[in-house]
Amino acid sequence: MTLSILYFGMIAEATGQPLETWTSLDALTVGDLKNDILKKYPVLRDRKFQVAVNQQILDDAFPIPPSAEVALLPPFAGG
Amino acid sequence: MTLSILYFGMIAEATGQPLETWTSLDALTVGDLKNDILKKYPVLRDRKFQVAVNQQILDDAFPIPPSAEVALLPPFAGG
Amino acid sequence: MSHTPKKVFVEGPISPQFVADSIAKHQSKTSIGAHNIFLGQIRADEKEGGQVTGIEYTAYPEMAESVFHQIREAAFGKFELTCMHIYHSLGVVPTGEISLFVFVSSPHRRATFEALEFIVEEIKAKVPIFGKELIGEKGEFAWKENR
Amino acid sequence: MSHTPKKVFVEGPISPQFVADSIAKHQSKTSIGAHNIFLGQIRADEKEGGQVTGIEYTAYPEMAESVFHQIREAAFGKFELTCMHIYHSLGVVPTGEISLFVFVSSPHRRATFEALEFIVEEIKAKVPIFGKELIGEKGEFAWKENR
Repeated sequence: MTLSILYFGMIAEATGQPLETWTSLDALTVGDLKNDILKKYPVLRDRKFQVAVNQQILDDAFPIPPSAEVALLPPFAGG
Repeated sequence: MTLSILYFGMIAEATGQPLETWTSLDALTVGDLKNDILKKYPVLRDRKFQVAVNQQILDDAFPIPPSAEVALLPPFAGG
Repeated sequence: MSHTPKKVFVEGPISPQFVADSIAKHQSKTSIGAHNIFLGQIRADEKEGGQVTGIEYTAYPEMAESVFHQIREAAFGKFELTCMHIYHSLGVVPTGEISLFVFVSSPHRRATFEALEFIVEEIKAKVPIFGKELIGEKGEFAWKENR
Repeated sequence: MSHTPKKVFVEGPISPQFVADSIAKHQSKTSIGAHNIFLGQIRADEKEGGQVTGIEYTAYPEMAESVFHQIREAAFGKFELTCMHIYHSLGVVPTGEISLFVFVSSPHRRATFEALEFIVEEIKAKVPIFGKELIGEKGEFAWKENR
């Protein structure tokens, strides 16, 4: 499966890019993908973030559909 | 004792004047004065009002000091 | 804590431009993080005899200013406020125009929500202001009463 | 009840004049009796490294617009509102300037108090907007987090 991954705010600062394409041979849950991303970017281990899949915030157990848009969202600061 | 009596809003409309001087040989409580005013202006019997003495809303038992400014206040409508 | 009594009453409606100017004056106060503004606007309610075209406000001005001052002091005592302003119209305010403007500012939003509601409810309940609703085109009217 | 999604984001600060123009546009809606306005203003907080000079806002815009729309629909469902407007800045907003403008109107004041607080809290908690506090004169910064 091929996913688009978006990084925002302090997460984008840590990854050094706002967007990447992510390819995986296996089906992934949100938790699986988080583990894989943390392997690639160990600096994210001590950053707080939530994961949105197709603009919905979901928890680790959720299976990610093919071609999903996934976003790593640091704490919100609107207002 | 000689009092100044102020009428406002629908009360002034009923009395036909915004202000009068009120003389009484006896000391008066707020309740006494209300009775005397209602005798002079029976039309006020079916109007709601509160009584302020020197700008403080007081109940019937309160004795009115000499030379007080007394106000008959219809329901408030600020805002 | 004591604050100088401020002038509350203005003659006729309060303009949106007046509100904007008040906001702009607070932009130099950089400890403020939240403003909260209440505006009372005159409704064209349907009454027997026609539609409300405006409200004519009168007051017992000395007592009203004193009660406004007590409300200000109480609000500054209860809530962490940087600034508080209250303006109320006297005379005729036509429908669609603004008769009450309450403006509170604080470092944090919570205090502004609590303070604004407190102040507006206190004004409605305690300040000797009287309102004559002007109805239709034939000079009819009805006396307004807050609930 | 469904309302067309509206544009929320504006580039840079929100001016007091913009607020005034919004108020003025509601004076022809004569069923309105109460307006309630929340404004978020940037504070010059003291941080290690100096004073905050502004906040640079970014967002996940598609998701943010969708969450703003959900908040609008929820507020219209819960409260008796005539109108509701939300504006939020993107880009740099200097200290003392306004980054959030929420405006609700109703026939009656109660609905405006409850709705305004609900909307502001929902925005702070649920909308993917990110803020970089710009500190001092040497290009330092810190990421802001709502509480």
